[in-house]
Amino acid sequence: MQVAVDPLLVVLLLVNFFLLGTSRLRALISGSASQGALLALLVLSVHGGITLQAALIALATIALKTIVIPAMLTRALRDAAIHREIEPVIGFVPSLLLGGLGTGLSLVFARTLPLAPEHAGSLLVPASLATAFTGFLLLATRRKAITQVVGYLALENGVFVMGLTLVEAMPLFVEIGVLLDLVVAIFVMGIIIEHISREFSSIDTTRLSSLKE
Amino acid sequence: MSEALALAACALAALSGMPGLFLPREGRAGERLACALIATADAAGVTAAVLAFASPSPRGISLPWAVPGGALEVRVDGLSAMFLAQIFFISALGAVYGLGYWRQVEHPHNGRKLRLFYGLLTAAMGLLVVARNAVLFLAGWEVMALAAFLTITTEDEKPAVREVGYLYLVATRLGTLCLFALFALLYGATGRFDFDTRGVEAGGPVGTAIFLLALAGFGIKAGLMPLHVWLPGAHGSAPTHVSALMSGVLIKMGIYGLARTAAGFAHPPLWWGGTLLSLGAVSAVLGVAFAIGQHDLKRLLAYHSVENIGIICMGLGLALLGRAVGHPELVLLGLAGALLHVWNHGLFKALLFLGAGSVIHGTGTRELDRLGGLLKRMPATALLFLVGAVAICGLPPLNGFVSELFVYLGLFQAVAAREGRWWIATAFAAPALALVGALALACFVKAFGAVFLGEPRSQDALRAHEAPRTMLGPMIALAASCACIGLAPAMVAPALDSAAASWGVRTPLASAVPLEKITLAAVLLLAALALAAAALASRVRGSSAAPTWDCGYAAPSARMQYSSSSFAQMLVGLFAFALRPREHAPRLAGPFPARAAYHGEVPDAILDRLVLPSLRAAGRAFEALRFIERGNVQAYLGYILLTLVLLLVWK
Amino acid sequence: MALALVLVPLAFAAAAAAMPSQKWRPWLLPACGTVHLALTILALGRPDVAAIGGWLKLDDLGRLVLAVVSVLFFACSLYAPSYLALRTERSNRVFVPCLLVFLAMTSLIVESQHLGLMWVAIEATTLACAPLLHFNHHARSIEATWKYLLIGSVGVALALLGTFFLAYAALRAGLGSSLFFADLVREAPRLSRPWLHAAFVLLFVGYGTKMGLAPMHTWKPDAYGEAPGIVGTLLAGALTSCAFLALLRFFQIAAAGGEAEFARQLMIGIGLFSMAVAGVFMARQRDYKRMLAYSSVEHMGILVLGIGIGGLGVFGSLLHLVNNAVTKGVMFLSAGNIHRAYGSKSTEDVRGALRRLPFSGALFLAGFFAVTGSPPFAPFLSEFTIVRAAMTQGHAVVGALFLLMLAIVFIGMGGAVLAVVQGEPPEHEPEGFRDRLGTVAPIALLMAIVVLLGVYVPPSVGALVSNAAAFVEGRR
Amino acid sequence: MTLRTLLLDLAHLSVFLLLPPLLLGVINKTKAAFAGRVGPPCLQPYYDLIKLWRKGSVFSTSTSWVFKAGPVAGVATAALAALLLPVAGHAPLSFEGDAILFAYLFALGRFFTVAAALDTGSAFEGMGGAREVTFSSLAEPALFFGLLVLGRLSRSLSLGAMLAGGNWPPRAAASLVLVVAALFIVLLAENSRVPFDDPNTHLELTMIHEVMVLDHGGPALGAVLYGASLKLFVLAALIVGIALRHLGANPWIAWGALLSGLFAVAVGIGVVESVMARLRLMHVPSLLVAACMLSAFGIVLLAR
Repeated sequence: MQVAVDPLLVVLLLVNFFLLGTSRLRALISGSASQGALLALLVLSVHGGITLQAALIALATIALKTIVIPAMLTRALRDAAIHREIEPVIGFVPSLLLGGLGTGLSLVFARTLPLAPEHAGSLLVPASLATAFTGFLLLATRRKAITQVVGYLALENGVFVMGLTLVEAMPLFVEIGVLLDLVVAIFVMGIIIEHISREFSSIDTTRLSSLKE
Repeated sequence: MSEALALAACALAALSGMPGLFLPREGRAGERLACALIATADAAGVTAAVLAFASPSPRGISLPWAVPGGALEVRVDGLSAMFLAQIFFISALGAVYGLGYWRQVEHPHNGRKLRLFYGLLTAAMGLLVVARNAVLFLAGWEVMALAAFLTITTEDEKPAVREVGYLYLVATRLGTLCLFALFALLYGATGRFDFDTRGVEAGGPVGTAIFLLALAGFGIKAGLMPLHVWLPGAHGSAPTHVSALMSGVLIKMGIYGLARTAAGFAHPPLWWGGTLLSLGAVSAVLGVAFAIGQHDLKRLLAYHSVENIGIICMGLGLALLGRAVGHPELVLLGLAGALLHVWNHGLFKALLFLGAGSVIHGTGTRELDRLGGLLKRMPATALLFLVGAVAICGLPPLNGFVSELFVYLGLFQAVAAREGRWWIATAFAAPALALVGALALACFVKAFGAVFLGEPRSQDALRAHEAPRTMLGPMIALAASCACIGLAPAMVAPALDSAAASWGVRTPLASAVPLEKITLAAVLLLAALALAAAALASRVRGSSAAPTWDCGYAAPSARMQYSSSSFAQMLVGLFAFALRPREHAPRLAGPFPARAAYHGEVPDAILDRLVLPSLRAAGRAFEALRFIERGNVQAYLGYILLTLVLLLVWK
Repeated sequence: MALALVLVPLAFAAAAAAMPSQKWRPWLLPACGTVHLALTILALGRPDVAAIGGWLKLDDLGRLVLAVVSVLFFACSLYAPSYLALRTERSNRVFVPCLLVFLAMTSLIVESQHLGLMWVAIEATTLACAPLLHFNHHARSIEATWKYLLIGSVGVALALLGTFFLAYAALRAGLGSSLFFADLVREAPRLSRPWLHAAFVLLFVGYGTKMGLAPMHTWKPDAYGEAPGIVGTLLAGALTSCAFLALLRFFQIAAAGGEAEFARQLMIGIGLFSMAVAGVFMARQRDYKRMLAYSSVEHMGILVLGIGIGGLGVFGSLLHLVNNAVTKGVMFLSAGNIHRAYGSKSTEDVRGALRRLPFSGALFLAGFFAVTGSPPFAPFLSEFTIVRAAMTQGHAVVGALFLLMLAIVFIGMGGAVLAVVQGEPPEHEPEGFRDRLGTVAPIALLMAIVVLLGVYVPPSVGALVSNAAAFVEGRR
Repeated sequence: MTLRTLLLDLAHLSVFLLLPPLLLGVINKTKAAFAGRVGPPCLQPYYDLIKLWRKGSVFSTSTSWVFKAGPVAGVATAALAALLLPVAGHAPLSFEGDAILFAYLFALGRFFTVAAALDTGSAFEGMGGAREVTFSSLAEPALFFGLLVLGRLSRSLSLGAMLAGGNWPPRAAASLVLVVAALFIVLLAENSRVPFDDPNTHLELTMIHEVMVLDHGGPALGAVLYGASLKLFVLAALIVGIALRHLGANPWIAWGALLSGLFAVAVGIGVVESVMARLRLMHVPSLLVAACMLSAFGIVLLAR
């Protein structure tokens, strides 16, 4: 199963670029959902077999990241009645370029970090960093609240990939706790987005700038 | 013994305002009780000082105190006792004066608050002069600063009072922060938390830093030019008996700090004393020059505090010079001059402020150009104010002359030094002091003349009434003290000897200064005056009266009198390079010019042209930096990313 | 005992959620606060408090922070019923349980010895605070909540990444991946240095965001500005202390792992930078609640600066943790009262608080003096200790800059505070709010603590702090 | 106190109290001589004073006791200052620091003279007072620089030592010349003589001293005039004392030298007043600053 890890990570990186390049919000949510599925597969393949813990985590990941959260986001999208991310702070092409740069930097940076023998040559660390970076980029350059939530999800996914290397360190209940926190966070964000769209008739977060110096 | 008494006095003074808070707001019981308490406390404090003069205890009290770095170390030596006596003496007189000046029935909103913080202020000052531990000292220091702030802003409904309060608060805080650094450095160098500087090399970087920090930190409190910017406003705006306490006592705490810190350095470099001497001279000359330009009686008095602090610093600088060149008599004369002037200034400045308070009480104004002719309406106040004015000019036979004489003697001794060339650098000081004396005379003739002599310039002055006995009593006590020290300086010599012992000077003052000759000269002067007065009186009895001749002008009016501004105009013009006066002089043209009025004022040049503009510039620069928080969450997230990347790249 | 500290507030939270009465629900807060305080005192009295096989354990640092959190929550819980009685127009059905969950989660942070578990608890506090911030339900509070949530979550996500890096550092060193604090400290010298280094940076930025160190502080003014006073108190006093505790845990690991020099430099740099940023934004600040937020940024800077200086500085910093938390309570709660009485947060509208609210105004003013480090209030002792540490341990320039920043902050803050408390109050009175026992006594209680700690540090408190300092420095 | 010192003191007192008006007479006589007139007799000032003392007085309704205190202080302070001046190495009152008292006594007199002027409420007298205090503040440093030179040379702050001939180094002579010159200027300024003020002018707007005493009449004016002459006499005696300080301790020689020196000074003043015009008021400060510079330079010379 270990052999599947790197191909899966490459797909994950491709999805990152998809997230950076698309302007349609529905596609963005789908991309995020697919990342959830990829993560579940990665859990199984990294653990090198279907243990009870791996299965539970994979199941929870699929359930939450591919089904529950995208559903919540889709609902929020429907309520806000918008479809596209127009005029991001940084355009789509530059975003893609930056994303590429970030991925490259992640590869470079990851080389400075010595890997344990069992992960030698693996893409786990660079992919983790690149995904986190992508998430950050979405957060910092997109205007729509929903896109930012997707960015946050991508950031979490990157962290999650890093966590894949640490099976013993994170016992099951901590792992579940992390996932639970994520869901609650997205849930709360969803509620706030609902309030934003009601109060401001838009989910453009650059309009949220009455609190400033 | 004296330590315990001093601490008890502090505690009692701190609590003096408390009972009033629980008594009815309208009654007089609260203020009387507070006054009685603080008077008791002050009696105890003065007794403690006197005991310490008689037999300074070698050990003091030392108890553990459960705060980091703190210890309850208290000791009253001669130096402490000098200040202790002054604090409690003037505080008591101020409290009595307050009974008449700030009556609870007239100030129901802030009277209780004022008395509470007045007591606290007294206690904090008492504590800081006996404290021998840095934390305890700083606690006393800052409580004093805050209590003073709260008394200055007693009438915080007035915008001007709020402004000066803020300025004072900022200035005093800057000074306190310097002291933080000072004590931290001392601790680093000696490992101890007292004023003991043994082991610190005076000429080394730490010693230099300590001296400069002390100069800045204590100099701000003392109001040494150019760190005086808070002082004129604060003294002008506080209730007058608080001004008296501040000007007479509070700013001296800066002097105490300087004297106490310097006492530890047995071999200071020459430039320490030189710096202090020069700063003192600058402060004295410019202080009095600014004073001459003022229209506001209390501001005028406040600038004289800057002047007198300058004189005191000259004395201290002289003492340091004496140490640097190994000339013990110079140390004695400088220190005795400085410390006696501390007392003297406390006495006559408090007297003058209380006199000004009586004028405000009787007329409702403190504008010199609205007063005049009060001598006939407030004869007692006028006489007492005159005593203060003569004393502050350093004229015989009053106390100001004695302390200035000590400083002069020291300055002449310095110039007469046999070895080295350093003395030439001190040669400017005695003439500067003479200039200061002459200018102070000009200023106080102007003030006394504008307020008490001639004809009333306004209805307020016309309707003036004499102050009640509660206000006159303290003034009489102060005037009597001024006369006592002036006539019999030998009385205070033991106190000065005891204080000089804190600096390691063992020579008695009487061996360096002809104290009994001063008494003789003063008595002769009084006799000559009395003789001349009697002679003239015998000739002019039963003479007739007529309006002022005024070169034959037929219809003189009060508005034609020389005003205080016109009196000062020439001198202000001479010092215009430093004072930067503002004048609004109309240009008169044509045969029938329109009605015009001249107006001139001397604002504080350092405050208005240096401090405030730089603060405003800093404020603008800070506002320009606000673009980094424009409310854009994307940018905020970008900052985090940027920080992360930078930190990962760095190292 | 260890478990009870977490479970009791959770149980109260469940009860509050289930309770139907809007009127009586707030009274669960003082009840829980009292019980929690009692439990804390009991726990502090015992030498060893642990549960679930070492997952929860009260170590010396934990004891200190737990005491702070518990006292602060107690004071807030006393204040809450009177405050919520004034806010009958808003349902407190979410508010009260969230406060209780917040207490449970902070207790969990303090006690957890597993860094993953600690992370979960910290993220949980972030989420529990969101509804608290959102209590007012107007546009500005929505905005503040959104920013708080997004920035806070991102920061905490970075911290999780850092935590994983740390675990990987152990894995790389062949130590097996454990996230138990004690294991990591013990094995720290053998950890993989590059991983440790990167992990510390990530954790510093992550938990630094939570603490509100500049330049990650940007959520703070918005959140503190819009939060009810009681929430501001808990955020500025309790939550930041917990985030600081998390930071210290990783600092200990990094220091044990040979990264001490780097960590100290970073802390000194960021500490001074935070103070500078706070100073810049406090100058001419017209919103007194935002001003308090910047004051919090400043004090977070002081905390990490003290740690960065080390030695006596650590003691000073931990003492300051206590002092800052309690003083912030005074400031936020009294500012809340003033806000209520004037209906404005701008110093242009709010004048004469000393007259309209003699007690709150005086406490606000005293709190200002205290928070800026004036004797005889407690923060003076800690700030002075830090200066002393800087000057005696070869950081004279740092000490001088520290004092300069304190001066700038004082000037800025003084302007705003004096504008609020002095002068004649305006005619307009929106709600006729006046000081009353319920809204003043808790603040006075906190103020009493500030004064007490300023003139006398009881041996028990002193021991608590010095034990924690010894623990942080690895001497215990 | 021996009988001899008592007698000496009495002689000292009587000379200093009785002779001052004569000095004014000498000055006037000199001026008259320069103008080619006979002039009033040298004793004329005495006749004036006696006449004034016998007159009745009128006091302004604006004034108070301060108005009368002016002349009293003027006479009393100058008289006491006279006691401080040593002649033949002996002064009736002498102690370390008496030089300061000497200077400050005149200041005390000035305080009350100016206060008396302000007491009238007259614009003219206020103006005179303002000028008086302005110019004397500038004269004061010049006097003190001079005292410093003497103080350094004699290592004392007592006029007794300063005016007693010691073994001063020869290079001190240059300094002393400068000091005497500066003090002469101070003397002219302090006593409101030409070129600072013209005692004979009739235009109040240009006066200094005279305008301050416009309202004094009769005995009070007499006291003012007497006090002024006393002040002139004492200051002139100081200058003479400096110039002729090495004439030794023999009382007869010393007194003789002093009196002839005073005569010379009076003639000198008369000459100055005859050959110079009054300065414009705005130039007065420059001259006084120049006097300061002179005596300050005297100090600098000593630092060689």
